[in-house]
Amino acid sequence: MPETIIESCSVKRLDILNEKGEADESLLPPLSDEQVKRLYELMVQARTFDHRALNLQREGRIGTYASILGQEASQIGTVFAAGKSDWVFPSFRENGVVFAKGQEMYRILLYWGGDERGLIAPDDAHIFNVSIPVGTHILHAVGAAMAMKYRGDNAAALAYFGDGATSEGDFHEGMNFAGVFKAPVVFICQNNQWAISVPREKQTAAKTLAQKAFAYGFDGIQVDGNDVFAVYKATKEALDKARGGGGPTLIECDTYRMSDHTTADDASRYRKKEQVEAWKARDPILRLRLFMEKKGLWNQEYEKSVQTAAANMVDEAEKKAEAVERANPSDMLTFTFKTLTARQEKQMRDF
Amino acid sequence: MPETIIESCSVKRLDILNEKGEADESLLPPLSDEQVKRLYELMVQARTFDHRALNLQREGRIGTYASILGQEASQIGTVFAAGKSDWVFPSFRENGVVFAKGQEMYRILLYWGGDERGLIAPDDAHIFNVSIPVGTHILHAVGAAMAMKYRGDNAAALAYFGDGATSEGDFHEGMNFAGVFKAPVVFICQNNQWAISVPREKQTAAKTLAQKAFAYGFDGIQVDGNDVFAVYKATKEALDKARGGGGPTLIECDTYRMSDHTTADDASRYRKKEQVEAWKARDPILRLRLFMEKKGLWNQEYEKSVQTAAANMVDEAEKKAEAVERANPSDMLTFTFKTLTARQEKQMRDF
Amino acid sequence: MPTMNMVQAINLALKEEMQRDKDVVILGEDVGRDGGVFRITEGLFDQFGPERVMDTPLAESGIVGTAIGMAAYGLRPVAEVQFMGFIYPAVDQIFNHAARLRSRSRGRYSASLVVRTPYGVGIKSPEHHSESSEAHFCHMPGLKVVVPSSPYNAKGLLISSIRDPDPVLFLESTRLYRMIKEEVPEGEYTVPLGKARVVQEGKDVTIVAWGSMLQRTLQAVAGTGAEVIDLMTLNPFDEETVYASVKKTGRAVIVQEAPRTGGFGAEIAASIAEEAMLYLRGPIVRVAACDAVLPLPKLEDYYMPTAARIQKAVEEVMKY
Amino acid sequence: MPTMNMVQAINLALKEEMQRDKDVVILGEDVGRDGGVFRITEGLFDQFGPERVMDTPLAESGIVGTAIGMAAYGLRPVAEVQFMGFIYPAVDQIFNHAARLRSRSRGRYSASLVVRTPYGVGIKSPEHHSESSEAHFCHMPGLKVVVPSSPYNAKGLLISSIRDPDPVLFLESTRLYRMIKEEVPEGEYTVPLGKARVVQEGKDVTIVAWGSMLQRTLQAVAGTGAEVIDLMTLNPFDEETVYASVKKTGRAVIVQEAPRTGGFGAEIAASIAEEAMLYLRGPIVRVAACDAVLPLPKLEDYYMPTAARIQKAVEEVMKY
Ligand SMILES: Cc1ncc(C[n+]2csc(CCOP(=O)(O)OP(=O)(O)O)c2C)c(N)n1
Ligand SMILES: Cc1ncc(C[n+]2csc(CCOP(=O)(O)OP(=O)(O)O)c2C)c(N)n1
Ligand SMILES: [Mg+2]
Ligand SMILES: [Mg+2]
Repeated sequence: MPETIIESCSVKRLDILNEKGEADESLLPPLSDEQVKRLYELMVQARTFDHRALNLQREGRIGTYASILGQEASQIGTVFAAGKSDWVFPSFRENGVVFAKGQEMYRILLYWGGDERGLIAPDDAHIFNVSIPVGTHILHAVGAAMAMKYRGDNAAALAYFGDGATSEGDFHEGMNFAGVFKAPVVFICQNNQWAISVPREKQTAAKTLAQKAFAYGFDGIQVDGNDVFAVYKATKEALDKARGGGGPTLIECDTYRMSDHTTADDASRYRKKEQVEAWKARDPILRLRLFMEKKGLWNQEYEKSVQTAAANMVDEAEKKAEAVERANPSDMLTFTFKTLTARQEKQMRDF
Repeated sequence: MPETIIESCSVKRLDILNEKGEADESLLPPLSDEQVKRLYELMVQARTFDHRALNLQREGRIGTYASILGQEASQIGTVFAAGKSDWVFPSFRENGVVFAKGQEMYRILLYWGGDERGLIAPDDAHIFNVSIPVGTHILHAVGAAMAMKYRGDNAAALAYFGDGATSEGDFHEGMNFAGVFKAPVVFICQNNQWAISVPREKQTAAKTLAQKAFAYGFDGIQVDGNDVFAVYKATKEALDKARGGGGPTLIECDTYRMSDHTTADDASRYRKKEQVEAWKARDPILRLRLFMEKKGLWNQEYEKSVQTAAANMVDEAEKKAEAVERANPSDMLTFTFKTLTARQEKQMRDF
Repeated sequence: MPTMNMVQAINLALKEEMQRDKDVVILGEDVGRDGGVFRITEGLFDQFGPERVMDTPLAESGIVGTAIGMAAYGLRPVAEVQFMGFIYPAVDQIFNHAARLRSRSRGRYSASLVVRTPYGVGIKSPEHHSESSEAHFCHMPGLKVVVPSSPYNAKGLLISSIRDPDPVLFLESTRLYRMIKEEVPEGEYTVPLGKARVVQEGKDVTIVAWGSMLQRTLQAVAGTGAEVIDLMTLNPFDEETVYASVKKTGRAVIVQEAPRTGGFGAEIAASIAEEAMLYLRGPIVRVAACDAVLPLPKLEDYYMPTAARIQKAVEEVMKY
Repeated sequence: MPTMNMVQAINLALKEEMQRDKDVVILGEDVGRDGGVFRITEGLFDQFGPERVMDTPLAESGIVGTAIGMAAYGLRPVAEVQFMGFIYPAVDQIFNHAARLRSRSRGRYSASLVVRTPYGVGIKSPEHHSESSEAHFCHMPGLKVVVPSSPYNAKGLLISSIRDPDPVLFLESTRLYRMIKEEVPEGEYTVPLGKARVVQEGKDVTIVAWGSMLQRTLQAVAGTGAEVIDLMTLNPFDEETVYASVKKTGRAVIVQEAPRTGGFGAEIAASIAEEAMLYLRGPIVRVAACDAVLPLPKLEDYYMPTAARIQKAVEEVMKY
């Protein structure tokens, strides 16, 4: 009985659209021109929002903010593949995801402005609270997916997190529960190469994050996270598989955090300009534009209209957010329990 | 740019000694006859101790006890490969491991009898406290290994845990730290197929536990956990690699818990006799005996001498344990901090 | 009316709530075929199947974290943590998420779930199997903490907890599991959360206790003029009942199983010292475990409050 | 003597201890090249290298758990948890292992390590970045809890904590980090653990505070007859100093940043009500945050105790 091989796995990577805007037609997902345009417009809107939020923070009109610059394809491509009944479980950096899933933009600004009302999502949008404690919400996504399965709903959960989150115990426990209960959940790991100042290679000795799925008995795949077609295709297939009872999938979106970690961070302390420059060339919006231009779906005035529409949308959101009257201090007591305790009623008088 | 394979892994299994006592000579580790006998004697002593402890519990002379019956090869084979300077980090089921590493047997009885003094290990034995919270001590082993590396000591740490422990967040965080810091640690997972009433296949959807190492960028291997030669060989190689700066290894010992989970458990509620019977045939001690018989290392009177020696050893331990005078109640205060707090001094008067 | 012990009463509450409401599901380690290490979920796996009585992998944060997701989706999960000494890995999910979900989303979501766990010294179990850590959880707004002291209130309180719109930590004393039998009605009844009960009336001294310490207190002061209050819910606790009694007796003793410093008894004492001070004749005395790491079984009897120490405390306050 | 803020003082303490003792190592998230999100470890990575200033993966239980292993092996790790709101995943390692290691092994092993973490409201940071959860950790025998209130005692207390043979949780108020500058000696000095200091002498009322609340208290009662005590160490706290003052003033107010119910102020009040009751003229009043989930920045000023509420509490006790 010599040494025998009893199990093996291989990790796939999917690339469809390159930096020059050239696509591998054989892999291109079946998207109508309208859908492609919609993807482009959502990505532009997400970036426009992000840019504005950074300015508002500088002006002191909102608090610390986490930019999504460079991750638009990973965020919009994944959520675009989701159906209405699917749920998203965002981390703090999913501004593009929650907006594309139906969260009102002004509420996203409210949240970063330090107001809980920014987390109130529309009833039918199926957006869970943003989670700040890294990795913890992965378990909520898995639990919700288990509930979907229990109820026989035709829905799946998308859990969003970063490369750093894969080091947390909750990532492990969530992935393992998902595998054991074959929960309809898709794990979207936006590997933006950094966890604040810690580079991807110091986060784990594994060559890829996708391969971590093998430890839980289901598939993991790495996609070019700046390639919206690859991101969309992988997510669509994973969601269909999940809803069909095929269990979970881990998707590693290979992307890059172009900004500082948050407005409270200074990335120049720990990473080289060269690296950032190199990734500029891989911009997710630029390459989609080049692709659309080739297909005759993009021209200057289309660009102008898209930019103006996005700017107006963000203007609206900003106005609406600033128009919201200050919250009542007593709200913090009112919403702690369903009903106030005797002690809390006394404390109400302090306001 | 079609789909590409960017990483792959395969999981090896090592079998050397089969149930008939036949060994694959090409894989047999270089052990002297004396060493083979020593392995056998240690396994018999471990089983004799285990048997006695179960009786003492039945007679109410010690508390709840966790039996190692069936896991003797996994416990003795691994620790036999360890050097004096190597540290072991045991879970609650490592009675064989800690005894073979140098813990006085009577202390093991003291511990199960509910006396902290049972955890005092000899200075040079390098045995860490038994850990009851499942999986938590994996991190201590990794931290100690990081310290060994920092100090440049020629030593490694062995972390012992079960199949169930692989589901805990601390297992994940420990494995990941070990990979990132290339810590000199060997992870010994005794997969005894059960975590109390939860069977291995419900613990994780992964086909093997060994493959989980791939998620952390280092090697995992499965060995026949009832084959003391395979267990020893894999551990020896992993320890040499660790001390040589090669980083961690995960070893899955494929074995079986022949007894109830503990004396507080009734396994007949959740598992079939047939399964237990099937594993009886794979007994780790029996097959080593058959091997030794073929080699002329075993005969009836040798067996008798080994059994008597083991019985005497356990008699001694039992006498010594029962002779230990009752601990002073104030010990619980004395050892909480290095020095008593003012409040604790007051509380001393309550005794 | 059938008489039963606390194990049977809790099992009955779970069974009846699961029959009543398909959204009630159970998850935890060994809660399925094995029926739980204390047999609390005995028979439920066979009756309701693996979809509603889920044996989970060995991961406490995973158990509570997935339960939060289930609750957010609309289920009413009852999660079991096998022993309170193993609840710590789930503290992050309980504190940072379960307790905050409603507030963070301004009512949009809530985590109406129950986390059940056996607690306390007294069955000579191994290390980490005897904790009484209730105080940690009473300092987390948004989380309710319930501790039954008898089979009857255990059933009624658990039903209330399962139906409560907010997360509830439900603590079950292992010492009480099989100690007391009493009449427990079949079928639905509830014992309200947030209300204490006066178990023994008296004029001399108010003794506040909960869970495992109630029985011990009753043994210690049976037939005396002590008034004994069983809090039952620790957070929010029934201030009115406590203050009313202290104002009547002018003396207060608090009995807790946990180590003295920072235990929940401190909150009761501090509240009395703030709200009923002018009625007090003398010191408020706490009877508690000593400030030591919880010992292994050989010393555990010296660790926790005894009837003698409760009596001593009463004598002390009666001096005033 | 150089004047510095708390960030500089803590950084200096770390640097000097690392120079003194090769066994002192630092680990945590972003403590290396980045120097920590508050720059506490600035410059240490360059001076001592990656072997002694370790950027870890993003895992709090991993950080504290490996630190325990290092300590057991003989090192003196100083672990950083980036914010107190993220310490909960490490609670199991702190409670079940760090605090118990000495007792479980009857002195054979011990976990002499420091867990540093920034705490408290006041820098308008996002959710989970403003907790003040000290009370949980003061109810764990075997663990010491230290909270400096100024640069000078921050340095002296941290040096004592690093050299202490037992595990220490070291809490740093983010509001204080850059608020106060004072003279801090270069070189070695220690401030003993377990000792409080009387910051303002007075005869009228004893006010007990710690960490971030000390400054606020001093502002509130400057120039009055209030005696202000800075606990500095919460567990074990300096009972003698507190009781002596209360016996002198006959009145007590406790100020804590955390929510009222179950906070550490309850332990102080309960201890006074037990040990100094007969000297009290009236109620012991606690000034604390309300029993609400910690709000986002827009409401945080309404949440925590204000100077006005501290003054109101003093007026109240002065009625007696
Ligand atoms: C449990 C926990 N620990 C620490 C932090 C502080 N923190 C916020 S974001 C972050 C890095 C996250 O990195 P990653 O998961 O890659 O997500 P990214 O920020 O890159 O999107 C850290 C350490 C936190 N929010 N939660
Ligand atoms: C954190 C934690 N949760 C639960 C328990 C209760 N418990 C003790 S042993 C055990 C099963 C362990 O299974 P495994 O890891 O396979 O080890 P084995 O008992 O089979 O040796 C459980 C759930 C515990 N000790 N620690
Ligand atoms: Mg990242
Ligand atoms: Mg097992």
